[in-house]
Amino acid sequence: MTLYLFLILGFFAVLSALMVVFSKNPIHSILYLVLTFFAIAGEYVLLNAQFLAIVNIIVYAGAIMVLFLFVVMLLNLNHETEPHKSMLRKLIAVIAAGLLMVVLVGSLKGADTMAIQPFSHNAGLIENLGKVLFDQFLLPFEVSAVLFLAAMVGAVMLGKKDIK
Amino acid sequence: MPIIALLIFTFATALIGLFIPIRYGNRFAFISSLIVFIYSLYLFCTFPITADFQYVVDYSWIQSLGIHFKVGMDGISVLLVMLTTFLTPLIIFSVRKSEPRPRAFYSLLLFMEMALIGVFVSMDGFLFYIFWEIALIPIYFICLLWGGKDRVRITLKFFIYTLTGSLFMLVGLIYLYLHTPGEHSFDIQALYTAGKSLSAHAQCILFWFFFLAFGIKMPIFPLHTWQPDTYSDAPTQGTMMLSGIMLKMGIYGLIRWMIPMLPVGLSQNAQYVMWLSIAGVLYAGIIAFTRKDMKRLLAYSSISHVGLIAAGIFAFNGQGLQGGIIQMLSHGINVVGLFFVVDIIQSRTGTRDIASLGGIRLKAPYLATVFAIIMLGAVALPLTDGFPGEFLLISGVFKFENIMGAVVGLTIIIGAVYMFRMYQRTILGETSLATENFTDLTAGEKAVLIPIVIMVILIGVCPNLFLKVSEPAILKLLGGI
Amino acid sequence: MNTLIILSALGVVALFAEIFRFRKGLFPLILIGLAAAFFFTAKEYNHPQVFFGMMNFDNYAVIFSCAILIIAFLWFMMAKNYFLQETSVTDHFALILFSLVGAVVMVSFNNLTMLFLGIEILSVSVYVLAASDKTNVMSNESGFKYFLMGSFATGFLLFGITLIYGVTGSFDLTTIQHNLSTGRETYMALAGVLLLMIGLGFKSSLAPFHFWAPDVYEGAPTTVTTYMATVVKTAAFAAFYRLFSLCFWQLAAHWTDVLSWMVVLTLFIGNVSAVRQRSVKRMLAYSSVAHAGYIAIAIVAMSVPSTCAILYYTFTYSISSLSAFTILFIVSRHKGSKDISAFEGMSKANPLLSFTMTVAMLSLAGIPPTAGFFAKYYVFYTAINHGFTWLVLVAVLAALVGIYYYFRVIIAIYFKPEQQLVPIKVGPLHRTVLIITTILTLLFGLFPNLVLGWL
Amino acid sequence: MLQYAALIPFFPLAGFIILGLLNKRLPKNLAAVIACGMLLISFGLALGMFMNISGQSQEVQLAPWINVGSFSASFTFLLDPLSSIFLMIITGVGFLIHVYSIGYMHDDEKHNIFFAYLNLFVFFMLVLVMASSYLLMFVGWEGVGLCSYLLIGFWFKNKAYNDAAKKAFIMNRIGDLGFLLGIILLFITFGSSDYHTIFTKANGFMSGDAMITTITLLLFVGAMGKSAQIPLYTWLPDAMAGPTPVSALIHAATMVTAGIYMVARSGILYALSPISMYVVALVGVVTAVFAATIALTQNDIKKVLAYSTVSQLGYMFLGLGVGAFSASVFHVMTHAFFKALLFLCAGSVIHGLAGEQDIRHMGGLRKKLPITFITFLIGTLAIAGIPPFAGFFSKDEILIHAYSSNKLFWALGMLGSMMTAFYMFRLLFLTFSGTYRGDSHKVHPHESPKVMTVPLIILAILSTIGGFVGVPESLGGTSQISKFLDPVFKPAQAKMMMVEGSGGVSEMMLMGITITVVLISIFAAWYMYVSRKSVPVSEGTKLPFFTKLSYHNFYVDEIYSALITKPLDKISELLKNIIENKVIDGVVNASGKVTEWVSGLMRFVQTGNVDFYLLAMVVGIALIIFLKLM
Amino acid sequence: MGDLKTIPMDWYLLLSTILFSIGVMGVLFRRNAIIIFMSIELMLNAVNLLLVAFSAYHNDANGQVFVFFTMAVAAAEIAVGLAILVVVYRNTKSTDIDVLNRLKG
Repeated sequence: MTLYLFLILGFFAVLSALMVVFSKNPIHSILYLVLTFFAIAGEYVLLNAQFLAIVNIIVYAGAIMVLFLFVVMLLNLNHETEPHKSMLRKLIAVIAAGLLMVVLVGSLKGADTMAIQPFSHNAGLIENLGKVLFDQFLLPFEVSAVLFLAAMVGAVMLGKKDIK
Repeated sequence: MPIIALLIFTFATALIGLFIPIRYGNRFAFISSLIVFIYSLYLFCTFPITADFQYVVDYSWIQSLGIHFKVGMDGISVLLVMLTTFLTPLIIFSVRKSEPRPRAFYSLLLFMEMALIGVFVSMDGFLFYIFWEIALIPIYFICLLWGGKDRVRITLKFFIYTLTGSLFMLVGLIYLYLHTPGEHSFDIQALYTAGKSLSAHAQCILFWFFFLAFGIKMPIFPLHTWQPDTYSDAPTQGTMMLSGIMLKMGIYGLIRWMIPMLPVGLSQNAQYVMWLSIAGVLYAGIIAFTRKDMKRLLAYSSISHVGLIAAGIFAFNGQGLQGGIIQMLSHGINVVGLFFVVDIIQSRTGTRDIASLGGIRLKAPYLATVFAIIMLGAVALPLTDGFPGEFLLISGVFKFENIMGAVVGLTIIIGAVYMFRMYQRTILGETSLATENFTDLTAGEKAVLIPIVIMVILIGVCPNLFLKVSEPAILKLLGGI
Repeated sequence: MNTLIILSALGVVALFAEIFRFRKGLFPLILIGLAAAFFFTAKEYNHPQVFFGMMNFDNYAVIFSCAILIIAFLWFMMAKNYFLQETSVTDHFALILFSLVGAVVMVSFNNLTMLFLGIEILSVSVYVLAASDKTNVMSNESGFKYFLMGSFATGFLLFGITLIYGVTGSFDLTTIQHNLSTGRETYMALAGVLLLMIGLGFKSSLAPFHFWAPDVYEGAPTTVTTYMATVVKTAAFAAFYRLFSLCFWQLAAHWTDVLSWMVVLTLFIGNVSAVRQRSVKRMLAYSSVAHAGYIAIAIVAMSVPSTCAILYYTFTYSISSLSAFTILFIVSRHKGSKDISAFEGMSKANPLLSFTMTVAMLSLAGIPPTAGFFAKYYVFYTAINHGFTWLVLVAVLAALVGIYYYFRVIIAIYFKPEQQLVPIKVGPLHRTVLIITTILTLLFGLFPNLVLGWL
Repeated sequence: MLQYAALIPFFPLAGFIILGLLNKRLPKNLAAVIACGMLLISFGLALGMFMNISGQSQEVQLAPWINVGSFSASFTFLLDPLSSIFLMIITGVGFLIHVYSIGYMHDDEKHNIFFAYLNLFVFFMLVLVMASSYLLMFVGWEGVGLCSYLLIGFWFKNKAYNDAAKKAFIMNRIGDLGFLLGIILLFITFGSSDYHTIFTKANGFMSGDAMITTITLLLFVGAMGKSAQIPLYTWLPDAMAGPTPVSALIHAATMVTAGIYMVARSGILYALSPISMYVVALVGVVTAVFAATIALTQNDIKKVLAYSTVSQLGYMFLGLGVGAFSASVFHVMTHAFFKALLFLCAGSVIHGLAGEQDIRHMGGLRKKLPITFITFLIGTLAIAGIPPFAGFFSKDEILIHAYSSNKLFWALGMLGSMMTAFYMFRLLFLTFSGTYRGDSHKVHPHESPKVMTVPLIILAILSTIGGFVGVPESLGGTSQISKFLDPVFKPAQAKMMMVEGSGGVSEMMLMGITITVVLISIFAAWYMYVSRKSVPVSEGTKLPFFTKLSYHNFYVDEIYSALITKPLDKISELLKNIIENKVIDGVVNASGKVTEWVSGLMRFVQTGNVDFYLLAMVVGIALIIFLKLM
Repeated sequence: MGDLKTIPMDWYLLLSTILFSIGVMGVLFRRNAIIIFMSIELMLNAVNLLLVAFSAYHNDANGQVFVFFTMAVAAAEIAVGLAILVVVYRNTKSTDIDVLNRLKG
């Protein structure tokens, strides 16, 4: 049962990911990306990481995607302004990425024969995560504050118009 | 300690020279180099004639790597230090007053003297390499700042060329260092031990690494193509430094570092390198036949002479080595004299083109005489300084292999041909347009040339004065392998 | 830890300075703060401390932190004037200080999470800084390229971390090392290691992941380029080496050959490409790529001396680069051009600039008695010691090519007849920076123990 | 007494130093007096030594020179009969020529330098003959070469003279290389270059030893250069460019005989090598005949004498080659007398004719220059071998030895002496008999001053009576000279086991043949040039084939030039332009060019397009993982 | 495979590798910077998925915590990235990456 679920979600994820790449309209791409994120969130649930699944939807599908949409609107890119690459270069891109995939898959496949029991772990429960995050990972957590600060300052600095 | 004094004094004067008022620049540089000469003369006169290193000073420098600041002099070093300190004041004195940026020029010369002395006294491989490279910097700038028309290209070529060799030497040195027994060390003895313990194959490879460095510096055919260009484009003092002292670095390196470290490498490759050297003797000599530019001609003659020295040293017997050493001295002295004469001619006539000169003897008999004497030294006439060296070298090579000796002997004919040609076309004959108003030597010029002439004859008549100093060291070297 | 706190606090103070109109006093405050940070960091020398299992302030971390702080200190002195003309000085300073936090994290991490965060903090700040000359398209392009490729590379880095986690079940370096040594699932682990190598190779601009470097270096404001070539590079290599020496040395047999080929490629591309550059800045960018190749040799030949080699090389390289970039900055501002012709004939009117530039170039070219020589020497020594003589020979050839382009600058300075004898004005801060860097370059060249003695 | 003899060379050296340093500051007369005086003192000492030597040999060590391990050479002089004879010749004839030069060079502006050079030459020549080792001999050997160079090119404004000087030096150097290699081989074989050591050790070698043969042949190469033998003879005729006293002293009386001295000195070694002996004799006799044929047609008074010198030197080598060492030395002596005389007479003629040297523009000078004529006649008789003049005895002794050794050599020798008589009398007749053919308006022939004629007279006397010291036993003489030299040559002769002479009767017969042949030649010359008054045709007219060949020195100079000089210059240019510039430097420069070129290519790789960079990264990653993990 | 309740680790690996590669392809395929940024997000998400899978496999919360940080980083990066993009757009009026090729050679 869970296996089928995994497969269906995986199929959706891949399909919508492909659509992200192939859609001509950026808005469509964004929407497909949201779809992908949902599918991936589904996989998280499958792995008993409900909290992450929710966070994924909130952060990615919610915040980041809105940011994207916002920028697209801001820059008025909703029409098809993008001059497409020549077929050759697209072909090369596909081949290169395919090559990478084959190589990666090839190198990882058969690396081990482990299996996962979905829904059987409680590591992903919010309480566990909280413990780990604020105990072991307190320092990274705080350091990531610096990261956000830097990103914020940076974004603001770049975004604001210079008063000349 | 005396060595440290020499090094520090030259370095300090080089620094101070930068800030001396321009008017006193020349005097300051000359006097300080003269002091160095007198001091080293004192060292030379009191030098105990044994095979051991004297005045050894040993400071730990980079402990973690076993690198020491270790200097000392044996009979071979002291001669070359003497050569350096003898020639430097002359070279400094020969600088024309009209030279732009004189202070920097003098300082670079003094700095170079320091580096050269350093090369000749280093007893630590790393230190040797540092001095070896440091010596390159001042000469590079001398050529770049005061050189001729095409100096940019030529000096860069020169620099990269020589650095190619040195970097390979560096690799070789590190390799040897890593094979020193026990705690790794760059000490000369440790490197000797390390080198000798290597397999024949490794020795051969290292041999070529080192050969590249020393062969380029000297230069040995076919690694010489930087040299004629550089000699002819560098300012005369630079050329004097290069040919008079700097190329001795290469030969010294052979004797002090390469051969004792890699005896098997030498014995397996001596054939090839000697043939190369000999080829260079003939090749450069024959090319010198038809050179029109006096400096270029001398440059080729220098290659030819150095080829002979190299062949003698690779032959590795008493005659060859001793001949090499005495020839280093005499070649240094001759070539400095000759280049100075060319400089005088060029400064008077504005040309070095042999074809447009002539009849100088009519106007300047002193110059003609001095030139003749130095030239005779260069063509190894007996009782001049060239002869003992050349004779010993040829017999050293001959002893190694008859055919080689016979072929390399051709140098005495070839040398005479190009030298006499040049002399005849520039000094003898009728005056030309360029030499019509030629004036004879000034007092200053005489002051440079007369010591050289005296040395030409002194070495020719009493070579023993110098040979006996290096003899124990050479014997030790021969015995050590 | 103190270092991190001080640096973060300084960053925040810098932000507030904008609000409280405290700009004038900010600069000295930062210098004092950096000095304090240096002091507190140095105090931890020989007192290794582990924080939450996340950071390990061992001697390696302390010394690299100190090195980074020294370079940053000099960098601030160099960059002050540039930023004063911008409206957003405080933002810049804050970003730099935050990025320093990232750098310190990168040299002291004990957990892949920290490594990742450190890299990101540093990168994000530098992405912004590279693009910070907003009206300049070059700067935009530079920031954009850097960002795009950087985040792309981050993906691979993450993939690598994930695989390592998958194999070892931990992000902790000690555990990873322990679990890897039991030899489980080497295959996937190796893929992880390679991907990490690629990610870090990108940050330290090893070929074929170097493409961003020349463009970004050229486009970014000169001060930012300087920062990238010095602090960022040092931190990147420190992190690279720390990770690989602590975790992956058992697998060395599997990845050294890949890395060594990357080194060869880097040396080749970096040096050869630099030959034809007219712009000194771009030339220095390529040279920076080339130097990454030399430094990486020490990682290939991973052994005890490698640590010293990397420390010495990155540190002295940073100092020399700082000197070179400062002069470039001064000259290009005066002449309005970064082209090599801007340097022509400046020797007579500007002895200080000429001399310091010469020393910097000699050092970058690796000529004794400058520090650059000993750096190369030490790297070569490390490599030969470890049996990588062939790699050294390649490096030697590359170094020869290097001479060619470094000397072009020297030649330009000394050779060409003076077009204009107007001396270029050098501010006191710049003067101080130049004198300090030059003295350090010579001093470390002659007495490498001053740096090496600490490790 | 003998100790003082070691000082002999130093007087001329002192003279050189004084004259050289003071040069123009010295009045001409004083300079001349110093120069001659120094030589006179030397001559006095040499004479004293000659008187006291009586067969001893003694070494005087002065100073060490080069010491390298077992190898050592020192400044040591050897005093023995052989060197004493040479000392006598050098200082004696040298002194006369110095005196003569006072007159000859009187008006030259470089008068003082000339004497300085002459003194220096004498010094080196003395070192050469007094050396006790081959290496020291080499010092003198090269030294005289240098002086010869300086003096041939004395009038350095003239390019041709300079060329001649350079040619002389370089040709000598070719020989010197052989000599030098010989010395090195001696060192390697005997561990020393001292005569004493070598000759003692040589006793242990078998006759025909290959090493000895090599050594002797190499030494002989040196001798060929210095003594102008085929094929290294062409410098000597050109050397006549120098002032005539120089030609007399260096290129006739002393320096050119150094080769003979050296071979004679090495007698023992040569004795051990029959092949070398044969080569020496063969080269000698071929040169003697060949040079004589050239001399037949020359028109320059000094050129004739020069070729004659080459020819006479050939005789000396013939003598050496057939083992007649003392005869050769004897001939050296007599030759020094009469050839110096002839040259000085020629100088006197040239002086009298204000520089004219072409015999086609002379004639009838007998009246104008009586002393010169008479002394020249004596010299001619001496060289032609008319008894009782000096040349007769020495040359005959050589021919007799040649006869007993190889009949062909003797026959060639006869041919040579026939030609000698012819060309010498041709010269004599064309110069002194008949009528003056020059431009009598411009030139007024006159006899030379006393200072020049007195040496002529003294030399004429010596040429007349000089032969009597070696009158062979077959003519009732005592052959004093060979007795005097016996201590030196005995060991060598013992090695050779030569047949001593070929019996008195036969000797008389050979002498008879010689004299007859010579007289016929003289008659032929008289017939052609006095009776028929034929004069050599002027330049440009067509000459018979052989005459032409002979006149142009068989085109040897041209052949050398075409075969050696010009190709070498071509090779030089070729090496420089092709090998040096294109190949060796080409490779070096190409490495730079290729780097730049590749650098240019690399710029295209850095396209500036992010997607290309990303693609490269992806491909790189894929490649790395593929290579490592698949 | 047998048990429907267990999912082989390989499948997760495969899925995330495919997603990752699609992200890579997107980066290479498109010229619009925004789409490229999105593709990069896709890559990060693929990695996150794998992390979670490994976390589940190891039954270890660390992996999931790491995902937090990845998300944080992604957010920060994208914020900065879009800011840069806006700046670029202001100057070039385009989001086409091929327009940005002034720096080259």
